[in-house]
Amino acid sequence: MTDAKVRLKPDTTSETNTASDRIAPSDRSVRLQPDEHRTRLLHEMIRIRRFEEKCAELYSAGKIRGFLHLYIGEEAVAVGSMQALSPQDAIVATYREHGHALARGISMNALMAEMYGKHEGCSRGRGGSMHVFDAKTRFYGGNAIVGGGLPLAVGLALADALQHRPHVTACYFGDGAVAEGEFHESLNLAALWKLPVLFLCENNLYAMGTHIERAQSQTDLKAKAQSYLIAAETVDGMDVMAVEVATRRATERIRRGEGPMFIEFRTYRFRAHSMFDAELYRDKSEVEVWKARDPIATFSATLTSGGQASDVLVSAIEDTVTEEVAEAVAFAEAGTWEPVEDLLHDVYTPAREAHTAPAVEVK
Amino acid sequence: MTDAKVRLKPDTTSETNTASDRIAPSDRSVRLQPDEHRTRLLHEMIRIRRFEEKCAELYSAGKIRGFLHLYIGEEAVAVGSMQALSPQDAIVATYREHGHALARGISMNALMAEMYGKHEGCSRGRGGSMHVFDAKTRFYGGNAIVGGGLPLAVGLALADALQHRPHVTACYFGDGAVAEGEFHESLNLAALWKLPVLFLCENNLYAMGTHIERAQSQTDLKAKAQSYLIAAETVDGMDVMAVEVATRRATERIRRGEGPMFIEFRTYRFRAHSMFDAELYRDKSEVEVWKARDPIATFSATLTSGGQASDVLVSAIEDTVTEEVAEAVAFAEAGTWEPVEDLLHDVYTPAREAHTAPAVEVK
Amino acid sequence: MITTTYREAIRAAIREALTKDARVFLMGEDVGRYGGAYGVSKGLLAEFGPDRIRDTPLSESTFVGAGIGAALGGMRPIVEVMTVNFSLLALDQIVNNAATIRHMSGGQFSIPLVIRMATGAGRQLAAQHAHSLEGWYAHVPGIRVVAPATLDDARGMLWTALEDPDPVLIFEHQTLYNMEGQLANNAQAVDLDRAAVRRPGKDVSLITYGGTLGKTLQAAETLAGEGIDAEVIDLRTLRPLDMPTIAASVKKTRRAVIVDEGWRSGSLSAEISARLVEQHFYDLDAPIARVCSAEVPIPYPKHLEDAAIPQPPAIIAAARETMGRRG
Amino acid sequence: MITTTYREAIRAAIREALTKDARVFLMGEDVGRYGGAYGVSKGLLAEFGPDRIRDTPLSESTFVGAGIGAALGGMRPIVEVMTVNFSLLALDQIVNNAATIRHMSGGQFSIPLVIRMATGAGRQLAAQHAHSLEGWYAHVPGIRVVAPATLDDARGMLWTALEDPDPVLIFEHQTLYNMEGQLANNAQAVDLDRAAVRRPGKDVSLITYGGTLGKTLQAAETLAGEGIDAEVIDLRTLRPLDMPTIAASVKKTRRAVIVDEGWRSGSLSAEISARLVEQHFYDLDAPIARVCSAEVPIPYPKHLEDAAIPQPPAIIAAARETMGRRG
Ligand SMILES: Cc1ncc(C[n+]2csc(CCOP(=O)(O)OP(=O)(O)O)c2C)c(N)n1
Ligand SMILES: Cc1ncc(C[n+]2csc(CCOP(=O)(O)OP(=O)(O)O)c2C)c(N)n1
Ligand SMILES: [Mg+2]
Ligand SMILES: [Mg+2]
Repeated sequence: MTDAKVRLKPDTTSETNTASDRIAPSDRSVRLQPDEHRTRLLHEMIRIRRFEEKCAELYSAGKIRGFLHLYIGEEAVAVGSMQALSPQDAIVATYREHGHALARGISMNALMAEMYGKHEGCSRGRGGSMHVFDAKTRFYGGNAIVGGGLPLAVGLALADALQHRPHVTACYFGDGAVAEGEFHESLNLAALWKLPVLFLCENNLYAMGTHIERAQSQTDLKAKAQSYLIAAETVDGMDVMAVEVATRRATERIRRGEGPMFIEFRTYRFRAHSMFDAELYRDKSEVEVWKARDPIATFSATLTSGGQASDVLVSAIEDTVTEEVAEAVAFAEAGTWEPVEDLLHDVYTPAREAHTAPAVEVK
Repeated sequence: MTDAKVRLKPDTTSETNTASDRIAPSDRSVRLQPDEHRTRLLHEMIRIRRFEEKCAELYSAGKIRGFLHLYIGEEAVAVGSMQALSPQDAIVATYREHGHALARGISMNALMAEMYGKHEGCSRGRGGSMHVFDAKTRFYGGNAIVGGGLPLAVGLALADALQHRPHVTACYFGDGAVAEGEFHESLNLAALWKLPVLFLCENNLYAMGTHIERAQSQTDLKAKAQSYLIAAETVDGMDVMAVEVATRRATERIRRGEGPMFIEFRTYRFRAHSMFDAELYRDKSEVEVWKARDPIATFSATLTSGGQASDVLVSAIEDTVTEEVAEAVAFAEAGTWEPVEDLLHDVYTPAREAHTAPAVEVK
Repeated sequence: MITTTYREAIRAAIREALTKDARVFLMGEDVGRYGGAYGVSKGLLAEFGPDRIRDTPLSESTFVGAGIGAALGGMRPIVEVMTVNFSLLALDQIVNNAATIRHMSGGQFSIPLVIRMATGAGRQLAAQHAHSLEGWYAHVPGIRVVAPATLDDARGMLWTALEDPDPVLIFEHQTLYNMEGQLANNAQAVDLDRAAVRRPGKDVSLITYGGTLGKTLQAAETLAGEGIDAEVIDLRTLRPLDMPTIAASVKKTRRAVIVDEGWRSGSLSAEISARLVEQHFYDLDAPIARVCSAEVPIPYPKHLEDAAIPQPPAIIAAARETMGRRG
Repeated sequence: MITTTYREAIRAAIREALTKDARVFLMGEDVGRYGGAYGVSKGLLAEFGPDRIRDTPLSESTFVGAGIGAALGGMRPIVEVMTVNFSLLALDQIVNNAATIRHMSGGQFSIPLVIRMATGAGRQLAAQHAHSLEGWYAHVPGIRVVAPATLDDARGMLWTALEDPDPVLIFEHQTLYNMEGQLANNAQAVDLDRAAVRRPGKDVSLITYGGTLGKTLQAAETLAGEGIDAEVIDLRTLRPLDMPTIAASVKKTRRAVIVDEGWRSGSLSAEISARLVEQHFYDLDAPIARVCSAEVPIPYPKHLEDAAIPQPPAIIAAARETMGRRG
């Protein structure tokens, strides 16, 4: 990577994920320009981190409202796993989806405008932080109902399967969602019908203030997936390369037609659940222990100490990102409010498909 | 058993289940008057069988209406398992609950009157076949929503636990219910809170017309329970003694405070799912194979060949049951229709508890 | 013309849709091997195979949600939920996803999903199988709700629903499946937008839909014998309501009785009444009357079930009272 | 008198109930360590311990169903569902079990269960967190539905609800938790049966509840400045509706505006309108008006959210129109 100003986003136009700036899908290790790839991973994580730090600021300033759930600390999961997905794959995420949106290639401008509720936002401002959608990148939300995305993912995969498309649907959800009935129903259905769903559980140990020990009788979540005969793995979610490698292995397996797969990423959120959370339920010391494993700091240290990146490069990335975030804020600020007269837009689809009356005999 | 006319029902008044006509709970094998106990099991199964055969007839005659789900073929499960439950234990069943109701000690008269919808029925006629309730025996339904009883069972067990009562809540449900989200949520909660719930899965291989192979990715249902760290066992549901022994073991374990337990009974329904079912989904031959394992015929044969019962005794039981069923029909026929003016009864409870206005300071 | 049943008419509509559009598939509990809880899909598995006639496990929330996902992914799913009672398990998916995704995504995604379910009482199925909750669904923006009450609508609404880019819920009253009648050989898709005048009349408008249309027509005949000429409106579409057709009738008759099998309080009948008062207060010569279900979970015994739901005598009495006549 | 908030008033009510009755416990997501999504139960875990302040896993259907079971087993559970939106996941338990078991059992079992949930818009939480579905619940026989709109009711309704042998749903509007005001030191349990006249007036009845009471009172003040003396009724109980209080007001004013944050079609406002027409048609001098939410999932941006839900100007305009005046 020579020009840190190049924005490294997933290629959303290429047919497969073998574009030169990505790892060949058949290779578990980094083959093509490994340094560049690793630097890209770092860059992507930093983009998310700085974007969200800005969002927290903007929230305090009253520019962003509603609920805001930061992903800070968990960036390696979205960034690493997205590397293994092709542009044709489908994504289903949660209300904590800024990282996924950015890593998937939704522009920071459109995302920031959405945070503001501006018409230029990726969901035209209607959704806000919890409801990021993007048709171009097959990003099907953003879902503020815990567990609510899992059935959608099963259905998206079913649609791909029925249409003989070799795509994977990646479904992100938290450890909290595992307790919901829809988790059970969705894993069973995906396994029963051998659908190409990749279940990606972001186990950050807490559902709001509830530690997994107080929510699950069995805290080894992969054991749950296995009870549906779904292949499952637990991966260090603070290690972006480990995340990428595991996800790549999983998508390959799924593309071979071996049915769904489940990965539990062990991760941690450094910030409060949302901006309203006083964090009464955990010790600061616990947070500090995890912060020592900050996916950005550790990966950056690995790269610099291993010589794959220099401090200069890292600070160039930071500069690029600072600029990108500033641009996104400017874009959002300059954005427009949808006219109130349009309030009833987008409840129904304006035009129905051409209606061709059938003339088939009743048997 | 010398007088076949003695109705052998669970003793609903004794404090524990050590009444002389029951097996001591601490004993896995039959100790007290084993022949009498075994004959009682046979008697109970025959009562259920003949009661339901009569119901089928009455359905055709238009005396019983709505949905009617027969338990024929599965009698060993209800009869065997009920032996291990004390009168203070709670029962939650499904719409296929005539067997459980009779084995639990709800009088055949009251049950038959309920089938008719007569005011003398155990649910005063309001519920019908699918909604058998009985406060005296802690029989909490009868639930026509598949899976709908599981959360209730968890709550009943919670109430017992909070009140330091040593009771077990026995929750019966089918293999089909295992696919519902509530199964997952309820097993998790019971396990997490170590509640005294005995999950009794009646795996008769079908949910309506859907074979378990087409409903579950993992058809070994005990593996599912184990994924919540719930102790689980699979038992031959066509063998009444095996059912009793396993259930007794489970209730003892639960009473020791070791949390919930799960038993899968492998059984089969000989009849259609309901009276509307054309049974397009299974071969007659499959049914015949299972009929060869008829729990009544096989147990009766064991008893007679083993000398614990004679053909004379068996036919005495049949006579008693014939009489009991006839009496129940007569009782139901003689029953009354609740006046139409009472239509709105039992929607709300007439009197509220005495209202004592509190005078506590707001802090 | 052919003689057929409501059940067969729906089956013919499903078969036609499967034949005409490769994106269409049917999914639900026991729609395949069993042939459908109400026998609607009997034979379709053999004809179309298990990819297109999909038996699901008992998991309403997920197979309805999967229908939403499949619609997002380019398919045209028909999801059958056995009865509206069980659909409560899937309500989160219907209300929080199907009805909102178009909006939350700023119009990027539509959900061309059809959900069919049985509704209503009349078969002594008691309090967990007999309710009429279609009025609830009609409260929710983002979905369309229809109720075929005739063979033509049973035959014709499905295709139009499948052409709709947004979720359409079709409510089939349990007691109608065996209804027999005549249908044109070339019966076609029908609109989903308009209420229908099933019996013209000039004295009072009887407004109903679904399972109570037959009873209302029966009541109208009796009323005719008494010199009261009732107009019977079949709503057909519960959301959106076709107010112009309803209003035209009421402007003519100046009297309205709404017949609705939902529990009276908060039923769809209330909405119709409220709208008529808002928009046509000065056209009304008498209070609007409603004949609805009693406020009780449906009881099992026939005499109590009958008493709990709308019946012709109550409709007749309400119409008479609206005309200023006492029974 | 003390100065307190709606949130604290509810907390005080819960604390009192836990203190007075050993059978009472609180259960729900994050009611313990977190202190409640809206901070209502902060401190209670430390005070009462984990047996009585029970954090549940995310599994709405089961912990609500477990509340029903625990009530059957002799306890007096208070179940908190974070918001009405999530309660859709538990709707089967509420409608098919809580509301029907008494009936299906022929009166053998009652379910003395209290379910509390937050409802309503106003905090820019968008389409999956901002709906007002209490009107839906008010449709269901077998349950009682109440909505505290004042500190007194926040403080006093819970105990009365716990004394009720049947399930009571308490809806707390999201925007009220921070509402500050005065409460008597010895604030007591209050009835759950009667609507309250919050502002007497003679020209028009403004009928509302919950989160829109404040806006309606505001509108009434503005109207007073224009010489329109509005009476403001706070329903308090949504099921059963206290028709005598409503009717007495409307008989006096002969005009009614109903303000309801539910989506207009099929909202509770429709039921009130329909009943007034059925019973008081000849007492009305003008069409009944309704001010409700627009038929759109609640959008995120403030200006659109504001436009989607009832606001004082719309209430004022409706009242004026009812009085025959144009704005
Ligand atoms: C069905 C439902 N119940 C409750 C909530 C409130 N809620 C929002 S996020 C959350 C915690 C979810 O935890 P987890 O799945 O672990 O995801 P995380 O927030 O940790 O990423 C809760 C309880 C909700 N949005 N939806
Ligand atoms: C939630 C729900 N979905 C569907 C039904 C319709 N239904 C009634 S029984 C049944 C099959 C249940 O099978 P299983 O749990 O195995 O019990 P079995 O009938 O075999 O005893 C179905 C699908 C229902 N009653 N409730
Ligand atoms: Mg989490
Ligand atoms: Mg079964």
